[in-house]
Amino acid sequence: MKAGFDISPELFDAAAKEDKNAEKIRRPSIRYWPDVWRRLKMNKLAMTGLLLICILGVMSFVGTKLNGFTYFEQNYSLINSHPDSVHWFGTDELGRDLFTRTWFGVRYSLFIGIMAAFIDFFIGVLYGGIAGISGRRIDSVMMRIAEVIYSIPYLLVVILISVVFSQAGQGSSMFVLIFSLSLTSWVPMAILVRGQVLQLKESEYSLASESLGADKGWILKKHIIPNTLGPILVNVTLEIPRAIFAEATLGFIGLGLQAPKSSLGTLANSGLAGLPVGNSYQLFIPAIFISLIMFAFNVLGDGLRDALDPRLRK
Amino acid sequence: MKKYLVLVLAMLMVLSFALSACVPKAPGETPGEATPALGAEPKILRTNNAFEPGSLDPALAQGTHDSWVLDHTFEGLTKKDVDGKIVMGMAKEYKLADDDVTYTFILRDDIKWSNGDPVTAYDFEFAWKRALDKDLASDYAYQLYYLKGGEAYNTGTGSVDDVGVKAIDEKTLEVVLESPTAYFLELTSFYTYYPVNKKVVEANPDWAKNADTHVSNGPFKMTGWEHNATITLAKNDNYYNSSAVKLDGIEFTILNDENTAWQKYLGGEYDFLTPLPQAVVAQLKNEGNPELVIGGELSVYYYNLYNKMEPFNNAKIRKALALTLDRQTICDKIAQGGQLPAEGVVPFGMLDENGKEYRDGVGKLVEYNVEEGKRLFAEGLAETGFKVEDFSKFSILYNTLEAHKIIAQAAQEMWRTNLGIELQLENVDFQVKLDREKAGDYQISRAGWIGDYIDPMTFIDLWVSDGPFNDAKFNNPEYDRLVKEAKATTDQKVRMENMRKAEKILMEAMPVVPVYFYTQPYAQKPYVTGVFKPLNRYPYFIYADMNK
Amino acid sequence: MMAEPLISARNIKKYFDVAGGKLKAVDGISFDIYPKETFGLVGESGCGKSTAGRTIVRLYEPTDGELIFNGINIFKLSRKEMQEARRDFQMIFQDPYASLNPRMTVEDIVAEPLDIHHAYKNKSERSDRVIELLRLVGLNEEHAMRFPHEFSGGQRQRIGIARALALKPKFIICDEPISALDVSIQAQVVNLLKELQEELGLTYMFIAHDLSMVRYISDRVGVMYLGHLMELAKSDELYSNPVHPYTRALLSAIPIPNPDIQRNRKRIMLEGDVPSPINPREGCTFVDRCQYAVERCRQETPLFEEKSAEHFVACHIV
Amino acid sequence: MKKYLLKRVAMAIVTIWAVITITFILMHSVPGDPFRQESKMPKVVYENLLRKYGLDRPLSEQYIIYLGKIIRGDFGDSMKSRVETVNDMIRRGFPVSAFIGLEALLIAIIFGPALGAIAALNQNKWPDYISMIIAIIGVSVPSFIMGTVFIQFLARNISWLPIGGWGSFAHSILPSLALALMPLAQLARYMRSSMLEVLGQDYIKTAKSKGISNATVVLRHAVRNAILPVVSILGTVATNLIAGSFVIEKIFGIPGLGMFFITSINNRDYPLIMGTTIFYAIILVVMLLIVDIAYMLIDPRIKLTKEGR
Amino acid sequence: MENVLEVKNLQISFKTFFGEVEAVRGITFSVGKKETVAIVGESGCGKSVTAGGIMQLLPMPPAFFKGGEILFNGENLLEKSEKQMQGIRGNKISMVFQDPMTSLNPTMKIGYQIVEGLMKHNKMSREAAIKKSVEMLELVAVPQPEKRINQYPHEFSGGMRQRVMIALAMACNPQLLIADEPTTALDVTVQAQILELMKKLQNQLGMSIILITHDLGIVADMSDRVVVMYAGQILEVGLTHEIFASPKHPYTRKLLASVPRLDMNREERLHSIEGTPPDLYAPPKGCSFYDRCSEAMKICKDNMPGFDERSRTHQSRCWLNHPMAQKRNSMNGRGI
Repeated sequence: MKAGFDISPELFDAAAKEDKNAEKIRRPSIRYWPDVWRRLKMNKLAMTGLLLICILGVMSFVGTKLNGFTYFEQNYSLINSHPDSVHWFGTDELGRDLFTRTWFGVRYSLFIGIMAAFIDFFIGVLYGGIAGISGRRIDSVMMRIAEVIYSIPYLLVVILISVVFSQAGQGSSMFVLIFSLSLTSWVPMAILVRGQVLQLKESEYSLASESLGADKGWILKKHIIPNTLGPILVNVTLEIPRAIFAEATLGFIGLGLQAPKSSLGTLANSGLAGLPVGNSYQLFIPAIFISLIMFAFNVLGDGLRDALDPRLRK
Repeated sequence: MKKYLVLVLAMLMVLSFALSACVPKAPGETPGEATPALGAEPKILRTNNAFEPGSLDPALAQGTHDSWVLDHTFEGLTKKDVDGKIVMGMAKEYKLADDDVTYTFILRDDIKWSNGDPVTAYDFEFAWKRALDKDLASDYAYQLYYLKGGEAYNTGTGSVDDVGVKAIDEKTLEVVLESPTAYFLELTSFYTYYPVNKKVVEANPDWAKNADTHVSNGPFKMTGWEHNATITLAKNDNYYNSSAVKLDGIEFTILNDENTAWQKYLGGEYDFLTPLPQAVVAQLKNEGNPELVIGGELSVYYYNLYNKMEPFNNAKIRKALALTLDRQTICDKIAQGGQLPAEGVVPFGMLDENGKEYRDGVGKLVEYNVEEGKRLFAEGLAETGFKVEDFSKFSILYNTLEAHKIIAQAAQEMWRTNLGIELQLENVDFQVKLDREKAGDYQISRAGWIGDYIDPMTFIDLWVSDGPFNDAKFNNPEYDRLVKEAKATTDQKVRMENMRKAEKILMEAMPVVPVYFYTQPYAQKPYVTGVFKPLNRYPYFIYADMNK
Repeated sequence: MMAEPLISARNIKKYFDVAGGKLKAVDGISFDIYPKETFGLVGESGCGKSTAGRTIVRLYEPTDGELIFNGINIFKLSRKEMQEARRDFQMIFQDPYASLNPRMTVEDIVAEPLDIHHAYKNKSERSDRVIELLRLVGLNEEHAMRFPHEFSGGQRQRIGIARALALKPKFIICDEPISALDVSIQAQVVNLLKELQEELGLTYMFIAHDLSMVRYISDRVGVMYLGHLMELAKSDELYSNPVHPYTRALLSAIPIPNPDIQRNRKRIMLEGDVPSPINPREGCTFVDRCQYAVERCRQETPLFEEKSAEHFVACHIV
Repeated sequence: MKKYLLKRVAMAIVTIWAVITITFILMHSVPGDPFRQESKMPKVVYENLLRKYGLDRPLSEQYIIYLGKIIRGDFGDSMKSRVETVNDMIRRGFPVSAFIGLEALLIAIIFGPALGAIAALNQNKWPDYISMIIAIIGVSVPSFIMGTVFIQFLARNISWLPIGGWGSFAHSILPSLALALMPLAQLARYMRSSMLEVLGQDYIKTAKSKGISNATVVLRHAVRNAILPVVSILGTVATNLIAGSFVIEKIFGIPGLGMFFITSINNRDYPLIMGTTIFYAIILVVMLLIVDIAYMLIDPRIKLTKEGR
Repeated sequence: MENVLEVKNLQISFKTFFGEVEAVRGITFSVGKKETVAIVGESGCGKSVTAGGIMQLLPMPPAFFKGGEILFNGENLLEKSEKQMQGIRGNKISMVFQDPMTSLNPTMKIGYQIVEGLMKHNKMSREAAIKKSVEMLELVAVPQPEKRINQYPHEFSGGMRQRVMIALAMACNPQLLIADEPTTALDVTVQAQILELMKKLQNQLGMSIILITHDLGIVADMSDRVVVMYAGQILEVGLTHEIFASPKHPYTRKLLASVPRLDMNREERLHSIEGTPPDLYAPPKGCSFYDRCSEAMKICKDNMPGFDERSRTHQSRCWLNHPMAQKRNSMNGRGI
């Protein structure tokens, strides 16, 4: 046996026990959420989305004050004027500043989207959680009900509800909009949560906890909920653009937010009138913003999903 | 596995081809293109009727989308000429007895149904009585309430035999009215008064549902009806005056998106188009584009104020609102459809006893005067004890439509800048708005009125204290008296004078805030000629021509 | 071993409702476990051994039978009482990857039983206890704040053991605790379990499919096949003198890590696979794979009887 | 299989009944009725109309009468059209909607998974990026904007593409394209992740170890398995198509069911609202049923004797 | 003996976020004709990566070959194009995977999965290939093969699936079969059946086998020679009886000692190996077994031992082989 160096006999003394460290973990310790964040950061598209959401969010408050106009002041001598240095996005058919109105639109659309997603989250988690943790019979009844609700074409419900509520003097108010948008859309969330709960309920760590004497509440709190958060988060992120889209569609068919407030959908709807006479900016500016928001949330949601995907984790 | 996939795909393909084979036939392919070999190209006027007609049976027709087709396929006892004047149609002459309520119409000799049957007085009698039958439940049966016993029959309290219409013989029709009606001749040109072919209708109650069973007596006959897609009319050779009809046919598509329709007009798929998108009207008007025609319309756009509640029970407040609304700007800058600022509640286009414009005889009863408005408003506030801030709990109610929304926003903003009040906006569904107006559950609401017949009375009698559409709840005994008097006579001088007085009283109290008078702008290609627009009707193509 | 049994299982059954009918995962098994002994339960996958383990700790509600622990029928306890009783009953799971909540630190995992039973007075007592437990299984403080995924399989299994020990239980069910581990690690865990048993006076039920390991660790061994116990005897007795044809086949199938012995052994080859436990027929469940099967085996289910001293067998032909 | 199917069909019927009831209640709690108009219609005429359509009866009676009709497959008379019954309208409108819908679905089914598969096979290379950009645009740009853009820029500049309306195959191209984009994108994204998952499976390694070419591995082994979960979301995709069709039909002026629905709501045409809603619900339920059955047929692992999923 | 396969100084690494993971760190071994070579080691030691490397089925990236060569019949597989490799895979070298439940395409009939390779490599017609696959299924003792080829994998039990996998691998009569833990997922009774089958087939068809396993019992049963891998390296190579009778490396010795034998006294303690294998993202500089080795010396920590080449068949990589170590150990009264 050769050795490419001078070997001193002492080297063949038994190694000291302290010198060995078989139990040492060499890799740095990484907590779950920081790890998700790290993976998310590597996803350029998702980060673009996140950045975009931040910018849009901030601008929806700052942007409305930037060029000194209000969303309601009308200037009849400057009707339908194209974007210029005063009105950066031009004006609408009442001579109102579209830059300001667009940012208000972004604000309301974001608000509606986030609120609707939040309600979906709330109802979905509650309903799905109860169904999942309850016995088979309750679960199956609850799921059948959810299925029925989901079988009603959702746009139909939204339209019907907004009409029903218009009697109460609530026509197209923010509340009705959000309410009708969440009326059926919580179902997928509930199904997701239920599935997760059922699966996690049978997971070995939940069983382990049960075998330690834990009750259902404990298992739910300590094991099931923390481990369901990931998929729920993804779902919420993807629910926001869905709600914004739905609101925009409603606005587009004339069931949007109460004037003179405007969401991006109602802006686009109004902008439609400008299309045949060359004021296409009135449609395309809100359209671009709708698309941007949808884009941002979608890529963020996708990115989150990838970041949370256990298959991609190592 | 592969088999299944292939199967599924194949099924989809087959289905799609099967479907593509049975795509409802193309309205886009004009008949002109379809039959090019016949030497001279047939003159087919292509236009758009925004909604599918609810019925093409004159008794059951409801709105403009029904009547536009009916006006071309049917003709009443009288009809309108190019100037909008009433001339004889199916009747060649009439006599009014001294009692002012008995008319005797003599029909023309050369009139035939499109299936060749002669048009008889019996057809008229049958048609009118049928429309009054309560089991038919015609929406417009009340148009025949002018006939003696008409209302009683329709409500089920009277007999059909007591209805004041009777065919004396094939060519003689005797009509007895409930009371003297100055504009009755005008009414007989209305579609509820159109005749139907008794034989055909009795044989087949569903006769009006399809083109092949549809029988009419007008200048055109229906040759095709693809539901929700197209209605095609062809020249009716049995029409007595068919030589004056130059078009070979009319094709109505049914497409309710204004913008898309306009694109199709631009793309040459239509020869004529109405209504036009608002912005388009403005643009064409600014360009001075000769394709744009602004037709007259018998209609007023106004805001109801709920007179029964504070502070709208105060005339000064109401007047202040009316005075501070800049109608000129709304018409020129915002509505932009060629509308005219309202000068009262009766629109332009109707003639008074002297054959002059009625409107000119009354004058401009409502103006834009911010100073005066502010003054009145301050006084009104003082009288009612209301504060400016209190107005922010009131809202302007309008039915969901882009055009109403814009105007409402403008009104809101004008009142805000001129009076400092912050009104809310509230849009609801049309049906809901009507319900709430009836229930008095509103403060300010958008409303509009289209005249049923060409006489100022159709507007004036809206605000009699027990009027069914007096949603403002205006109540003025003097006004009621003037209207009642005017309605009881055929003496034009008395009638007109009373109506002028009434309108002045109305505009002094200002229970409603008139905004503008509608017009009906339309676009026609340069080669289209001879289209004319009666005041309360869609444009007529009866004498139109196309010279491409 | 004439001591009173710590555990007496009598005719335990656990059926599941499945689409095709009843899945009789455990179909009436009875055995005793004496204090401080290790009772091994072996069988191939799907034989019901894990279900038996989980039914015993009532993670699955039993279909039938009784389980006497310290004179109490565990199966009759209410939910609340059961939660208390679980202090004495612990379980170590097969898959050290799945049985540790990935979102919890090792400290929280090990302290979970303490948290549930409020078994400490203050924070420092809690962390002292955790460190003590970690040391017990050969880990140390520095591991406490880490997350399960950072550990190797053997380390995770030791965390699982530390958790099971937290409440100082009397009885631990080890549900295939080593089958997911590498050979070198298996020995680690097995040695640890043995040491802890001696030190803490624990009683084990050791479920495994690895016969050589079961023999090594267990005092007595039961062999399960398709929901039934086939043979039960002292470990050495069972391995030196297997009676049931299935046990014999099972033993002969184990490859022995010695080429000289392995290549010269005469082996009993079983035909086919374990049949489905859904709606099993009457008769011996092993009959289709048994080379000694006679007509009687198809007709009636053999009784589980003590054929010789402390040697129970369920077979007609012995 | 029979038992399972029966159970599913029973469930579907219950669902549809629930939809009928919910819609009925919703509908009749909406203020306003179909005959109130801004015209001088006297009370008498109004009452004549109510009587004709049975609206003068108590609500519970109307409900029972309606249910009875539905069982006989009769959706009743439209209150607005004296020309066609609701059945007629659905019979006429549905093929149009279905045509557009199927064409869109076909476009989405053909191109969506293909795009997703291409992306997955070239993970993190340019075809992946391009496919995913298309997919992201698809989910980001609402169909109503797409439709408007199509009319504005494609139809006006391409002479053989009609601008709107209905009639020939050419009329259906733009609307179905606008409608297809969203589901196409959904399918593409779904297919991509499904494909990536499948490509990591053991049997793909097995297939490769047989030495067959990459193309064969992808087409015969990967795509087949990857498409299965994609099939399972077709129901949802179809639902989105239905929702999308409302807007698209409005923009393009297509006389489909979606347009009926919107006009019927505005007109308070109860029978038509109920009819279209129920019909949509039936389609939806049937679609989900078909997708389920198709899934079971395609996936040999799922036996119909077993309760699915 | 002529070698079918010679692996020389093969190095395979993976790129990960944490850095390069050196999964295989320079291994050299050969497989002779009709020989069965067992590669033994714990999970993560690089044995499966080696197999994947030979087949060139590793996902690249993140995997990449850092060096070495794989000579199959004298030709370096690392220089072959993908097309050429496709001609070799399934034809000359076949592979059986660990988990028969996931290794067969669930949506494809068994028959087709076998036929596929035959049609490609032997240019067989479909009919002929089907006939051949029925024969293959008969050979691996799948009952009713004519019926079974039209079934899907889920209709087979685990053992039957592994038989199908073997039939599939053997279809083109390969020279080398790589069996990657072929019985790990199976029950002992079924495992015995499969091992018997493999032996039988080897006798009949005469292919070489690389058997990857962690079960020393299987090694003892099946192999002619044994390669012991640890942390991406080979620690010991030898004929099977040499390895079992006189293991030279402490790791091999410990490994053997940690397995309970049926003839073992229950009171006897198992020899466990403390700790866990090193993380290959930062492999130790010296002997990779150092941390867990009870006989470790100071030199082991930072210095990589070389192979002791005193025996042609039996070699190990350990400082204990160094004459100086032996001298010192005997001085200190420690025997080996």
